[in-house]
This record gives sequence, structure tokens and C-alpha cells, in this order.
Amino acid sequence: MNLVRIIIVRLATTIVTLLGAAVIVFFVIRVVPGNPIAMMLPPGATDADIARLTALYGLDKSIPEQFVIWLTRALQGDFGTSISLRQPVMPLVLGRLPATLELSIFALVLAVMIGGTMALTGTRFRGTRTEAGIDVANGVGLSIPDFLWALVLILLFGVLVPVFYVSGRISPSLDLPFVTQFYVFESLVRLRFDLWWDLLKHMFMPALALAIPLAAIIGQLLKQSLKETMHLDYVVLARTKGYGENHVILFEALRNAVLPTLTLVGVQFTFLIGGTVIIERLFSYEGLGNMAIDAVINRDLPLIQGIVIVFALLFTVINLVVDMTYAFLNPRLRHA
Amino acid sequence: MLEGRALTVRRSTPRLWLSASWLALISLAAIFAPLVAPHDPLAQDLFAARLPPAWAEGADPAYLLGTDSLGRDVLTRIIFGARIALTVALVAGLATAIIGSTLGLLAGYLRGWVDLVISRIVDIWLAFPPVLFAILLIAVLGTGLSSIIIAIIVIDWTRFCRVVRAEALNQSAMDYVTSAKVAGRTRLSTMWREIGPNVLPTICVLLTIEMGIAVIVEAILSFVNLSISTDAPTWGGMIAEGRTSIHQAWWVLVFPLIVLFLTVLSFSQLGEGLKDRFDPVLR
Amino acid sequence: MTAFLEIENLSASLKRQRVRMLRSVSLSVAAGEVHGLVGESGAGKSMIGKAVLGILPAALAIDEGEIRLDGEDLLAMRPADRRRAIGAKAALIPQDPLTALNPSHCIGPQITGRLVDILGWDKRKADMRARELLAEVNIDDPDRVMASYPFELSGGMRQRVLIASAFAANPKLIVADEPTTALDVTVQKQILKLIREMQARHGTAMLFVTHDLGVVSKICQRLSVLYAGKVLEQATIAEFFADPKHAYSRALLAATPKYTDPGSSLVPVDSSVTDLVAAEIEAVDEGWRLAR
Amino acid sequence: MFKVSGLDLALPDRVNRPLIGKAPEIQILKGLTFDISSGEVIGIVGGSGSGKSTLGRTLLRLYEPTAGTVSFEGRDITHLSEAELRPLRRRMQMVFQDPMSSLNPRRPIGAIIADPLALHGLDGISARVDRALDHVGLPNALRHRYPHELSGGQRQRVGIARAIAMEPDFILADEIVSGLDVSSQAQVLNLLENLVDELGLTLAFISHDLSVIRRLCSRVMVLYRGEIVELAPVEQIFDAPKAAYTRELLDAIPLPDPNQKNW
Repeated sequence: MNLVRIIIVRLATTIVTLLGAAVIVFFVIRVVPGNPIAMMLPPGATDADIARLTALYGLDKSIPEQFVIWLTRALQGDFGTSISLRQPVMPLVLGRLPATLELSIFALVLAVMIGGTMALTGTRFRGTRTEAGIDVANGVGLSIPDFLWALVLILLFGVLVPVFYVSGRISPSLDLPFVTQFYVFESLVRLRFDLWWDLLKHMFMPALALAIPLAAIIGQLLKQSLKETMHLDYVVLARTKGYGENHVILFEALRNAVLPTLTLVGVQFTFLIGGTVIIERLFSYEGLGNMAIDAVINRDLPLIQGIVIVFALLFTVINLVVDMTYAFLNPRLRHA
Repeated sequence: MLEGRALTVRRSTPRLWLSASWLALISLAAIFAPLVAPHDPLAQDLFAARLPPAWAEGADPAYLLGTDSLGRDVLTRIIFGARIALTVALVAGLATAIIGSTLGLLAGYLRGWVDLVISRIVDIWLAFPPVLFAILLIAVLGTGLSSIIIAIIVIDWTRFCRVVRAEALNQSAMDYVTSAKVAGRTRLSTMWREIGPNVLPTICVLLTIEMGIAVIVEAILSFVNLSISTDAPTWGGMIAEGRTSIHQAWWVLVFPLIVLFLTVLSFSQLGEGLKDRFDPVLR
Repeated sequence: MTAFLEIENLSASLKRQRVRMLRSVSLSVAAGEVHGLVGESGAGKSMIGKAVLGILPAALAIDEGEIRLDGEDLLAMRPADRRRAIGAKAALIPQDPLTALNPSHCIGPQITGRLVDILGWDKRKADMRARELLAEVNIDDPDRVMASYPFELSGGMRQRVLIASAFAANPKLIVADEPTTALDVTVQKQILKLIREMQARHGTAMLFVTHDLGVVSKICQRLSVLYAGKVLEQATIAEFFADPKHAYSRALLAATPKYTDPGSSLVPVDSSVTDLVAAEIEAVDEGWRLAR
Repeated sequence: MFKVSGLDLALPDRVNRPLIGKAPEIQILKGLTFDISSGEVIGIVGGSGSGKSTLGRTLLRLYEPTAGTVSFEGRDITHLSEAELRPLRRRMQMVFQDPMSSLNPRRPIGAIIADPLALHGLDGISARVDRALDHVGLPNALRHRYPHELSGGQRQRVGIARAIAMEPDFILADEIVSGLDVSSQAQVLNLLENLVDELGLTLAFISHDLSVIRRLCSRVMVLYRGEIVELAPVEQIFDAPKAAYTRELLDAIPLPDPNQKNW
């Protein structure tokens, strides 16, 4: 199948998915009990005020009309004003997104490093106790979700042996020279390694909690895929040529074994980001997820909408990127 | 004599027996909670607040695992919490499995527009962070046991759907499906009778994993105070409380956490163990 | 002629279950000679080739015996030395051309890799050599083929590439493991002829593993008939087809259908024959188990 | 029994699908015309990509022809719906190449044979299963075994038992011995020969191996890229082949004979 066709079809489905997500968000929000208009107004507002605001938000129109109005605004990035914070939603959401992104990417890097090491070690020492041990570790890592790992880590390294920070994004005593919200990135650009290190130390525990299940999945899938590849004729043939075990694993098997793992890692990475919602809460990390829970508790509908839509956009883009990478890495598609 | 398969020895499965034993213990405790629990799960006694477990210094032997900040017995609340956790696991797990697997089977076997519609819906679902989705649904539905169960079903059916669809796609390519057509079996009957038994082991493994996940989701919702009532004995609620008083009373967090950890681990190991033990086809 | 490959008393078994897979196999192949290994599935015929090339599955262990390649005992060497010795002197033509080429590398490096990485050739020289070889296996456009990915070539083309690759380092021994089983008969004929030609031109010793008695008769000078990891009969091709000595060999021949001879009845291998062999093997194995 | 005329079959080529519009079609079968008469064993031979398996499956209407007609016992089945075909299904059965794939791995042998019988409401199912197993020379005790517990030859015989238990008029055998060792192959071929005699089966035997075809078949169809290059009685194909491709095929077969000509 040719690459252009795949890309176009995939873009089309992404748009359909996003539209579907928008419809669902719109309708779920509409059925939340409580009158959002009443909540937006200060106490003592008159019926006329309510009517005016209702008209302003188009809430007096039919549902399909409301959807069109809402969608048009949403496409322009206008999700209204947060009820609880009394600020426009979009800047709020975009202000928090970098923190969550940095945490997720750090977790992904950890997961790939840990999982990759486990898979390669397990393959290198297949059939030995090392492999059996790795299998058990992967099994436990897979079975326990990030929420529980977070609690375990807090208990172990926050309370019993308090060596890591288990709360916040950065030490509150530090002066922050940052102009963007991408603290980790910006501290590197500004060569402020002290701040960078402080950020990393804060991120380590929550990122590890997020990373463990994904690391286990990568470890297990990649190892399985590698072991299957190791039996294929071209790998066996490479051995007869005189190549050693390490060369065979890294240069003959790995690349082909990574492809099937890659698609799965895409979806799993979105799950990891989804996990930040509760993990940020547990570690009092000032990210989008923490804000989301507050928004739900405060019934801050515009803010919830904004956050959910941003997450949905992020997830679909990630899946799109992974699929594209897969297509580009596959020589059959690249050279067709 | 030379048949390779005669040489594969069926793996012994201690994990099956270990996980099954733990789950049996928890289930019995849940069923007979009023009989085995030493106290009333809701009874507060501010004079007996934050008592350490029985073996520690300054403990009251009547409270085996200590008490929380309101003087409620931790062990009793764990036992009653098991009732809620297991109810959610069983009901939500089964319902999710049935709905998700059926849709996945339909999509993977019938393909065509059925698959197109179902797969698109799954894609849309995957665009939402599950925890946020759950919290939002509880906000819509209101708190309570049935809301939690509904929220889990609504969110997690895609897990079954995706896996079962892929498995059904694989199985559909096998000649035994063609063979059923040659025998004159209808499509729907082929799906249930021929493909069904071949995806069942996968579904069972997923089901036990889902039960573990359901327990976790309940705990997470309790943790953000959206589960049942703030008072009700839930593991998540206990963990939330324990988290805030972790430096003063570690036992309020640690014991529910251990129980939750073991239960979730046992659920996931149970499925794999059952498959190893009872699936007629060895791989 | 001196024997280039000598296998003596080679025995192998499954590590965990103590089940024997090869039972005191001895054979020798002279330079320029093609030796056929024949038997049904599970007879251990391709296991011998794998043992020679050092690619036995990890679950199998060699219990005893010697494999001498060019006079050197492979089993006595350190693993890394053994690997290099095999890489320099021996090569494999695998069974399935569809899976024997790495899908993510193009053809060129897959032929020259051994020369450059193991034997330390200059890259330009290795490329020249690859082009020469591709021309030798009747590929018209070597440059284009070397730049292609495996999926762009047909099954027959890929088998040619694999043959060229096997001859790249001027090996003294080639193990051909059912190299034509996955091909159509018409392509099989071309490939068999090609292997025969190349082998004769380069004077290579060859172990040719196959289940097809027809193929054996076309390409080998000698053969070993295997059953349950044991050599039942060794003979020259002419001797074997004129007068097979072992009852099992006769049974195999009688079970093979021949279109030129439709009248003769097809006789499945009788269980009395295999039972006899099995009893013999059991007696030997008994001693082996006691000895451990 | 079968009358086939002008049979065309095209399947969509998903690989080279253009951006918009339908996938181009690959012509697999091109205007095949032939008959299969009751009681004959017809061999269908050809290389990979010749369309021989597709032809077999089109006869059983597992594919719907794009053009031409297929009629079975005088009835036009070219475009019958699956529901209309269902009563006919009992009368035409199939044995598959790979028994590991064609026998449901999670059903015991007895059920695999009995299921289709029950589907068509036949009576005395248990006795029929016994009889079928007996016909193919398998012990009754295998009923409770699962496919992966049998050897390759046994599995293939279960496939045959499943087909003959239905007492069909026609059986399609698609490369059924190509995965077997010579000894199991000889057993299955002998078994098939006997069954044809005993039960008066009409058999279409698809194979790439002309030696096997010669043993079993009374007439042979040679296919090349979806076209019939030769269709003649078996003696004529082997002794006086007309088509160049048939000669090439015959020539390429390695006989177990070191003195064979042209090698």
C-alpha cells in the first residue's frame, strides 16, 4: 500500500475521531447536574442577568445549534471562562500542559530505558535464571497500575527512606527566572543546572510510578518479539557468518522486533499520560491532571471541557505520529 | 517417541494456587464480614484515635491493625471495604467483559461496516484519559456503587473490544472457519461456536485483569472523594486518609495498601494461571 | 581427496528432558563432494547441519563427539573462535528464501557483511565480489538487486541471492538445508542446477539436507539415511538407488510416488521396520541413560 | 456433476489501491470451461499462483464468480446466496491443506466430526462418527482428543473423516498431502484410493505434485496463471503431453533415479 494513501486515510480518521470526541464531551458536559449559568454569576444576580448570559452562551437555542456554536468557538480556541478561577480557559490549560508534558516524556524515557534494558538482557541471557527473574519482574510491573506504584514509592522513598521529593514540581524556595512553562527545557537552555536537577528530583518519583507499568509492557513485548525474531532464518544465517550474539541481537533482530512493539507503545503512552491525572494529584504536581480533578470537584464545566479537549487532541496526535513512524520505518511502505 | 509436543511439560502453577487462595480469603472475609470483623466499621471512638497496630508500643490489643484518626478499627474497615471492592470487581468486570467482547467479536469476525463503526468508536474512546473520564462520569451520575460500576463499564469496554477484535481477526483467517462455512454453518453460529471457544481463554485472562482494574478504579474514585459516601469503608478512602496522616499513623495507609496490592496482583495472576492450567491448547 | 568435514560419534540431546536427538552420528565429506542427509521429519537431518554450523537451538546440548572442519575440532574451540572459524570456512543456504533475508536491510550489505565485518575486507572490494557473485548466479542487474530490499524480489531471485551470499567468502563447506522445498518444481530445477554448478566450480564440500529422494539423486554423490537421529545407511548414490541395504531405506523408496511408474502400489513405511529400528535405539539409549 | 463455463474470478488488489475509488482487480481465474462427471477423480495441478486453490474454492462457492456459470447437478449455483447454498453444502465437502488450521484447536475430534452432521439434522450421529473414524482407520478412542494431540497424518485423516461423515457426493481435496512425510503421504493416498472405490466418491484433487496426481486421478487439468493449458485423461497428460507447460512441469520433477534424463 502506498505511503501517501496511508497518510491521507490516517489523517481523515484522526479528524473523525476528534469530531467524535468533541460530540461526546459536549453532550456529557450538558448532562452534568446543576445550572452552569447560575454558577457563573455572583450571588444576587437577577433573572435578567441569567437570561442575558444564557443568550450569550447560546443556551436558549436547540441542542444542535448549541453544538455548532460551541464547536465554532472551540475551533478558535475559545472555551469560555473558568468558573472557579475566573480566567479564560485556554491560557489556563496551556499554562499547565507543559508541566504534564515534561512529566510524561520523562516517564516515557524512563520506561523505554528500563523496558529496553530488561528486554535486551532477557534475550541475551535467554533460558537462564536472569530471564526468569526478568519475567517475574515484568509480570508484577504489569499487574500493578501506576496509582499503586505511586503509593508504594511515596511510602518507601518519601516516608521510610526519605531520599526523593514526593510533592510539588520544584522547591518553593527557589527563584524562578522562567518565561515559559517548560521548566526542564528552559533550565537547560539557560544553563541553570541547579534548577534542572531540582526539577528532575521532583519529577523522578511520579515519573517512575508512571513508567513502571509501561516499562514492564515494553520489556515483555519487546523480549517476546526479539525471541521470535531470533529464531528467524535471517538471524540464524547471520550467526553462521560469524557474528557474535550481541551483534546479532542489536543489528539483525532489534530493528525488526521493535516495529510490532512500537504501535503498542503509542497507545500505551497515551495511557501513561492519562495516568498523570491521578499521579499528579498524589504528588501534588502542578500539572493539567491536578487541575482537571479540581475542575471536576468544583463543577467548573468550561475548564473541564478545555482540559478534556486538549487531552483528546494530544492523544490523537500521538497515535497519528506513532502510526506515521511505523509506516516510515517499514521499508515495504517506504520504498513502494 | 519423537513428537516434540510430548516433551513440553505442563508448567506447574504455584501462582494459580497462591492467587486463588488470597482471593478466596478476601472473598470469605467479605461475605462473612459482620461475623469476622471485630468492630463496627462506622463506629468512631475519638479516645481510641490513631492507635498503632497490636504489636507496637502503646497499642490496644482489641485493635489488631490499629485505628484511624476517628478511632475506627482499620482491620474492620478493610474487611468491609472488601465487600465493596469485590462487588465492583465482579459486577463491573463481568459486564465489561460481556459487552466489550461481544462488540470485539462482531467487529473482528464480521468486519465491513460493523468493524468500521465499532473501531471508530473505540478510537474516540481512546482519545480520553480514562481516570478523568471516570471522574467526569461520576460527576454526571452522582456518587454511589452503581455509578462506579456504570462508569467502569462505560470506560473499559474498549479494552476487551480491542483485544478480542484482534484475536477474532486472526482466528477468522484460519481454515476451520472456512470449514464451518463448507459445513453450512451460518455466520453468527460460526462466530459463537467456532471462534468463541478460541477467544475465550483470552477473554478470561482479560476478565481477571479487569477485575483488578475495577478494584483500582474504585480506590481512585474513593481517593478523590467521589466513590460512595465519605464515611463508607472503602480501601481507596482509607488510603486517601492514610496519605494525609502518613507521618503520624503509617498503618492507616500501609495495611489497606498491602491488601489492595495483593488483591490486584492476585487477580492478574489468576487469569494467566487459569489459562496455563485449563486451556486444552498448549502453546 | 581429503575429507574436509569429519563428524565422529556426534550425539546430542534435549537438555532438560534427557531425550536423545542425535545418536553417534559419523560421516565425512570430501572437498568437492555433496553428501545428502535424508530422512523424514524428526529424523535429525537438519540438526546435523546446525551442529556443524554452531546454530543448534539452545535447548539442545551436544553430549559427545567431534566435528572437524578442515582438520580443526570445532567443539574443542572457545565459542568466539569457533564462530569465527565457521564464519570464515563454512556457509548456509537456508530453506525458506522468504524469511532468510533481513527485511530491513537491503541486499548488498547482506552479501558483503561477512566479508567486511568478519574477514576484514575493504568495502569496495567486497562490493565488487558481491557483484561478481550475483552475475554468477545469473542475476542480470547486480547493482539494482544489491540496492533493493528483499520484499522487492521474487522467491526464486531471493534464493539466488542466498546462494551467492553463501559462496561469498569462498567457503570450503556449505550446508544446504532443504534449499528448494519452498519453491515450485520448475524453479526448483533451475536452483538445483545452479547449486550443482556453483558447487562444482568452486570445489566446495556440501552437506545437502532434504526429505526428497528425487532431489538427492540429482545433486549428491553420497548420502546418509537417518531415522530418529541415527544413521541407518551410508552409500554412494548409485549404490543406494540400485540396491538399498537397510530395510528402512527400501521402505522409504517404496513409499515415494513416481509418475513414471503408476502401476506399482505405494507402500507406506511398515511399522515392523520402524519398530525394529526403535528397539535397536532403545537398547543403545538404555546404556546411555545408565552411563549418565 | 459440475458444469463450469466461462468462469472468471477477480479479487480486489488492496496493495495497489489508489487514493480514491475502488481497488483495481486482479484476475485470478480467466474463462475456465470444464465439466466434472459423477464418479471421476479429477486432478488439478499447477504452480504457485496458478489459481488452483482458488478454483477449488470457487467450485464450492466459497468465492462468488465474477463471470461465467457454475452448476452443480444441473442447478445453477453461480450466484446463490449463502442461505440457498446451505442445504447443498452437505453434498459437497472439502479437505484442507493444513489440518492444524482447519481443525478447531479447542474442540475435541468427536465434536469436530459430529458438528456438521448435527447442523444438517442427520440422525444417529454417534454411529456416523464411529463409522467415519473407522473408514479412515483411526481408533474410536481419539474422539476425546484434541487436534494438537495427534500426529500430522492422523490429523489429516480426521479432516477426511469429517468430510466423508457427511456422505457427500463431491469432495474437494486441496493439497492434502503436501505437508506430510512420505510414509504418512502414502497412507493417506492409499486411504483416499480405497474410499473412492468403496464410497463411489467424486473427487477433485488439487496438488502441485504430478507424481501424486498420477496415482489417484483419472483426468488431469493443468493450470497456469488462471488458465487451463491442458485438460486430458491422465495417461495422455503423462505419456503424450500437448502443452509446453505440461512438458516443462513433467521435466522438472526429480525422480528418485540418478540416471533420469534432462538433469
